[in-house]
Amino acid sequence: MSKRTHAAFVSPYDVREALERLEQDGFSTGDVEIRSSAPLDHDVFPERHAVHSRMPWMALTGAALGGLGLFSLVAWSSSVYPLPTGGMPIVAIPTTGVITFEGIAIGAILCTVATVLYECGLPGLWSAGTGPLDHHLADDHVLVSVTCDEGASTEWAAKALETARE
Amino acid sequence: MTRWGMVIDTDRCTGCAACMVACHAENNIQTVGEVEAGKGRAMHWIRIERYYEGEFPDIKVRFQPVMCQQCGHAPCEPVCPVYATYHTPEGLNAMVYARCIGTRYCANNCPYTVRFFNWFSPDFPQPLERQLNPDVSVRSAGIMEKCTFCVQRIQGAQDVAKDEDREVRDGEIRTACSQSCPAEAIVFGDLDDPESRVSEFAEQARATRLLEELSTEPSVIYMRGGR
Amino acid sequence: MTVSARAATARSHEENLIKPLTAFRPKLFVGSLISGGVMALLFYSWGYQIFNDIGVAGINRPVFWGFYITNFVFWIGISHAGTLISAILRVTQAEWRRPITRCAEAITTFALMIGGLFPLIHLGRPWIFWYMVPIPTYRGIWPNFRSPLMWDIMAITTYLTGSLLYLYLPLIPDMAILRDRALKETPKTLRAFFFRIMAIGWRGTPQQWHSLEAGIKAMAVIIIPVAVSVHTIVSWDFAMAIQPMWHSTIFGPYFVVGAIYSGVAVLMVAMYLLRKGLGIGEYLSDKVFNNLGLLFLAFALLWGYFTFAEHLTVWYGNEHIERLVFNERIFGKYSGFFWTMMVTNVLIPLAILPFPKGRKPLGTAIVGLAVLVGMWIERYLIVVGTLSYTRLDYTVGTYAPSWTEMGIFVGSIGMFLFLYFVFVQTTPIVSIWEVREGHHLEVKAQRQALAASREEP
Amino acid sequence: MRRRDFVKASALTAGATVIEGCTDEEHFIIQQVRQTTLPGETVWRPGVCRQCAAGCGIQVRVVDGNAKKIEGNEAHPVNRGGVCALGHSLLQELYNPDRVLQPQRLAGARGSGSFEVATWDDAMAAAVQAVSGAAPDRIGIVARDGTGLTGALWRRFASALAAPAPTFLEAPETEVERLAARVALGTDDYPHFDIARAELVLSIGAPFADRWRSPVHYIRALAEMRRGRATRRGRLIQAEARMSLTAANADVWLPIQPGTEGVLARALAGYLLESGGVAAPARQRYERLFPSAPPTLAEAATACDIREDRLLEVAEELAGAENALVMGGGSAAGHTNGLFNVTAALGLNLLLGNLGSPGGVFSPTRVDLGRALSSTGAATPASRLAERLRDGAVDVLIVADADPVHTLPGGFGIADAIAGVETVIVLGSSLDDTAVHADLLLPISTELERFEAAEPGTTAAVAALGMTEPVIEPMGESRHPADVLIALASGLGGGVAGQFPWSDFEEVAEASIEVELARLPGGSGADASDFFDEALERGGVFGEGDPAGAPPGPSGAGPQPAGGRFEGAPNDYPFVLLPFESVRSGTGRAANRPWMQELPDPLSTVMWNCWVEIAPADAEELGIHDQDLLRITSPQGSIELHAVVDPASRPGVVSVPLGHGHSGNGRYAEGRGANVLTLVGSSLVDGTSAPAWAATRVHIERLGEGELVRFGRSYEDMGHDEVIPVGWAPHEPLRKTNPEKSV
Repeated sequence: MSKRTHAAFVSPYDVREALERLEQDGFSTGDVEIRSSAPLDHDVFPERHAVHSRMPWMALTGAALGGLGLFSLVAWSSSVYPLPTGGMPIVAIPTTGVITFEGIAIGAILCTVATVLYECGLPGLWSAGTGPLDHHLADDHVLVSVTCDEGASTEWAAKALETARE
Repeated sequence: MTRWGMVIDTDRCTGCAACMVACHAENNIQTVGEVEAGKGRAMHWIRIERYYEGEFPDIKVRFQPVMCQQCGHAPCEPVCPVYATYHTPEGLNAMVYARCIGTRYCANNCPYTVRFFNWFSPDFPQPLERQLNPDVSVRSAGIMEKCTFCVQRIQGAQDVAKDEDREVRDGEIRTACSQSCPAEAIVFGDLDDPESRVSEFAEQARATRLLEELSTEPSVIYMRGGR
Repeated sequence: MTVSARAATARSHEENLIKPLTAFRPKLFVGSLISGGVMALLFYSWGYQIFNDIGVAGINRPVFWGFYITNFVFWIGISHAGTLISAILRVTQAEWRRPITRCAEAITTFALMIGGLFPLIHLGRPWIFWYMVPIPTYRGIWPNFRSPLMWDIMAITTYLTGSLLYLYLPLIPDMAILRDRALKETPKTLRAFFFRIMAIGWRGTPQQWHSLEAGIKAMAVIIIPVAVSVHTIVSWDFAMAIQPMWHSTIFGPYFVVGAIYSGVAVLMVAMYLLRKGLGIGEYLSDKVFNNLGLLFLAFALLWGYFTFAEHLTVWYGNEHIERLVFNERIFGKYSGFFWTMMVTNVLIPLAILPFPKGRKPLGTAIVGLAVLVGMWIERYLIVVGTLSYTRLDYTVGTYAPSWTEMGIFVGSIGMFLFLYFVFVQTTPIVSIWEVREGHHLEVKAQRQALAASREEP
Repeated sequence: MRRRDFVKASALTAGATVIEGCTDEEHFIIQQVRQTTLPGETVWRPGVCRQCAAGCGIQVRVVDGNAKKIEGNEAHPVNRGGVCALGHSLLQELYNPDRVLQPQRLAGARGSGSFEVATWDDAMAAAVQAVSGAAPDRIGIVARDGTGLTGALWRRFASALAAPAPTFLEAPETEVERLAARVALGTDDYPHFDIARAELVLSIGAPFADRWRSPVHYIRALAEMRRGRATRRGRLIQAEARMSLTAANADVWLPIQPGTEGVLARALAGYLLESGGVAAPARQRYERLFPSAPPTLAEAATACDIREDRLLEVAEELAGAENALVMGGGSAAGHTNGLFNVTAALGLNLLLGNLGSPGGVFSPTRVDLGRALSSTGAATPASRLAERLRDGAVDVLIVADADPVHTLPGGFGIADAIAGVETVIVLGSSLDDTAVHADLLLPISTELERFEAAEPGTTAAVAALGMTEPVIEPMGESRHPADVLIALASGLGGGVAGQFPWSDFEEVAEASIEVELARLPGGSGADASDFFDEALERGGVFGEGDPAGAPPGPSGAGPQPAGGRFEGAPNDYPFVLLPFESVRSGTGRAANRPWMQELPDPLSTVMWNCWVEIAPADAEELGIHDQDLLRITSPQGSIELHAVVDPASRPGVVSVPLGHGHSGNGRYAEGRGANVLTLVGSSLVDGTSAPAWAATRVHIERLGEGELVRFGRSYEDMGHDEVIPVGWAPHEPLRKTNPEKSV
């Protein structure tokens, strides 16, 4: 059974102080969750809070898959029921090219979105909106919640956040 | 290999329009009535184009029957998204009514303007429908149609030939227009058969084709007039 | 001005923004009712056409395409307003984009929905439109991918999917904001539920922000070529046909430019109305109008150039049938349309946009309207003007739209307005978080400046 | 069962059918149509087309007892496998939705067009009563044409009744052309012109590629003349005021002043005589025909309003040609001086010395099967009948398969006069302009549903007699007009019935053939009944080989040279009116057939309507634009029509197609356009009893804008770029650029 302590900050710079104090008090980044209603400038945080994304690579993969998929669909479907028109080849590369391009695009788009959702752990419909201070998010505050062990250093955490608050 | 073709001698054609009615009778083409015809929706798979040349009194009139040219490289074919029109091995520019969804793109892309669209379903008041040709389907609204070189006659003749275990003879197949033409200005046959009448005509100096510059490779050959 | 004070004003602005979503706005309600009624006209007319056959439209032989295709191109063109513009601005990281991206992207999505409707409306047998969809069926026959119409389907599907997602991704955090508010103020309401669903559990952790922004960037990069391809392909519907003044290599870029041109036009009008109607002038500031006005001007010039190039080549080439269409367009039957178009698309913009005074909301909105009219005429000229004349001079065509076609056209406008009204009442028309981000960046800049000045002595 | 057996069988029932009524009707008919087909199987049955006087031989495709398609009978010397537009549309007369299929008795006022259905018995009884009740000399009979058996039967009927001879509604110019041929060439009918083998054909007024006389026959001949021989291409010169379809196909067109055709012909004769290429006997024959000195080309040029050099060219070509021939007729025969015009035209052949030589003129080959039935070739001219009607000298009028109200000039006043007739009995298949005035309307079958034995109205190279059994079962209760006549006669009883011993028309035909067997091609020494059956298999009896028999030459002096007179003073009525037969409307018979209504006229491309062709110059002067609504007024009356500005129209001449403006006649025909004949007066061609239908002047005023349904471009549309189709000028389009439209 663990407890959570929440604090809402107006300015990201106060958040930074708080985080530093928490660190000094030996809280690991895993115990601390930062939430904001607008992207925070990353130099606000110490190194260990830095994040990363696989985005461009996923997009490229999607593009490759989509393009290949549509090309093979066109090539296959025209040859299983070959009907000559206007003296063109059954699988006409120029026309197939157009379709393939759209395949690349749609592949990339879908894969990008999928990646975003995956990396953000969305959709998580019922996990959200539980914190008592959530509405502060709407007011452009930054929320910091700390998870700490049974009984133990709650007040430490609280103090750390308090001190940062002034 | 056969490649069906047609020769039209513009010097024989007098513009009597018998072919137009023959075509209506053979192919169950609907008549649309005055109002629709006024909107430019009259259907004549074959038409007699009339051109004036010069000024009175030295004015000359030219007649030119025009139907689907059954192009070798038909512009109408590739633009159809559903293969409703495509090229048969015998060189016909086939129109598959059942597939047509009515985008009308083919008609737009036909430089000869020989494609006709069923804007409404046809009406054959009793007992006119007793005349309808059982070998040809009646087209409903939303379907594109055009000259088929009387494909039902071609197939009929081929069946007969098959039963008698022989090739189709030259001149055995006659399209409705060519059969009724009083002037015998229209000849139908196999352009790939060097012996056929159409091939003979095609080699003459008078032979020419419509809008050759578009390189649509029409299968209809016109014999230039001498007037 | 202190940080907190600035924050306070920002809050109050945001309140304006959120009001239409929380409070009942009679104006908007009536607006949606009326536009909804007009939209009904579209579906009535379409139904009428389906039951009485395509012949109730005015199209004929040889003018096989008319109003429907004109409107198709027109709406697809408009759809190039948002996504493309916002994408370009995002990629170039233009700061002033923040307030306009969303209302622009909304235009794209709705225009695209409507535009995509018209090819179906124009079919002779719409009930079997699925013959064009590449799915395995009992028919065993697949669509003909050589046909530009198939390219259309592919491109429009891609673009619509892309635009929808591209509109939604940046919407998630805002929905989260609204959710958090709603859960405090009015929990257990439909609105709260709606926001909750729309926010799909967004928390706003740094990781989420990072992925989201990366995703938006990637989408922006992908969507630009897609948008270009869409209108290029629409132009190819014409350019692939060997018809006079269609069969032109310039058509791709020409149409893309025209599309963006008409897109910006709609954006201008829409922004003007939003600013007036919602009183959010602090977001859609004169600066924004001014910048967009410059973009608008650029496209006016581009379009004029393309139009000239197109017609010059035709006139110079002097090929018989092309000249026939050309003459009819410029001196003959269609000259009225043509010259109106030149006035609305070149004269009026060049008379207003070059001057800073002209690039105020009203001025740009007026130009926007004019250009809309002009661009519609352009498409009409291209479709009908060409089809009226045939290579074998014997056949000649005329075209007059029927009431069905008129009804469907008007109805489509109603549909667009309706969708937009609904959108304004369900989502913040300006992206809240992006604006906030903007503020943060400003604050940061200030602090750095401050720090620098401290070190001075 | 074989034909012969059932003729006996039907002989028993046939009389009964009339007297006892329709009980045996189906039985009777089923026996007439031979049962051959499997379901869905196609059978080709020979037939005869009676849509016009030409009488082409046809083959009819029958599937499941329905006629599907008409093709030409290649064995028939007239059309050799060709069919014209009108012939094809016969199917839509057969299956016309507005066709009358039961006997109708008038219910309500005369001309109100309201009828009630009657049984054949009652109808025939009424007819018999009416005819027997009337004084013989107060009976009028109108039938379609005098040639062939049916005509002969009507003659026989009239003489048996001691009534005035029947009136036959043949094309008005036919009589003039017949007389002219008699005078100029000594033939008893219009001769056979061997166009196919000629090298130059000069046609003075004869529109032989239009609907004139025997269109299919002549079109085929024209094509053969042009391209039938490897050696050289024949040429056609057309001298005619209107750009007819024939003129449109001519190598040279002389748009001469209407009414001056004779002058042209005489002047050409003068040139030939002077050129010295004419043999003495030919010269003598010609001078017997025309003793007076011919006019010079210069005089002709002024009279005809043609440049003299063009006349000279024609004259030289005529003199130089290997074997040339000259035809005359059509509008040339429609003027008051028509007889002179055509005689002068045909006379030229004497100087060309082509009588009986290949590519020349041959005497007609007429079988005249009906001569045994009625010795007298007597007939009452339409003009005379009109007089009698106007004088109220007719109590009972019998109209068989004809529409006098529509097809006779308005000047004859039939429409009004017919109201004064006590009883009008119409044998017809539609409620046409005459039938609406009927007291009794008896439905008759089309040529596809009845036994036919028809001679071509214009003789081909060899003798021909088209014969056919019913191709399909008659629709409804329609009957063979001749059968109705026979029934009527036997109903009258007494001497009349005695004159008509046959049960039905087939028997008449068989009997006549047995009589004339020896004179029929391949008939001599043949067994009559086998001959009969074979003929039916073949679709008739046809002669073979090349034409033979030279016309004897002029019997005496021809008519005095005269100019054409026109009704109406030139000041009040500035335009000469030329009615003509368009391939799409003919004389109005096809008006209720959608195929024909939607068929564009080859020249004006008009569909579904009537029009007036006017020269651009005249149109400009009157401020008329294409499609405008005009009122055309003649001394006789006035009609309203839409303008077709026609670049090929001769200024001062306007042309209007015949066959429009039906008061009734069905859904497709009703109220379309106007009947041009209402403008034509009562004047006759001098020396004949034929109406001068091309001798009217009209006045034109513009009523306002209008709309005309066209398939192709109008002349005014062609303002900018006119391209001569590739078929004619491969890559060199002819440009008609008008300045303000070029950049």
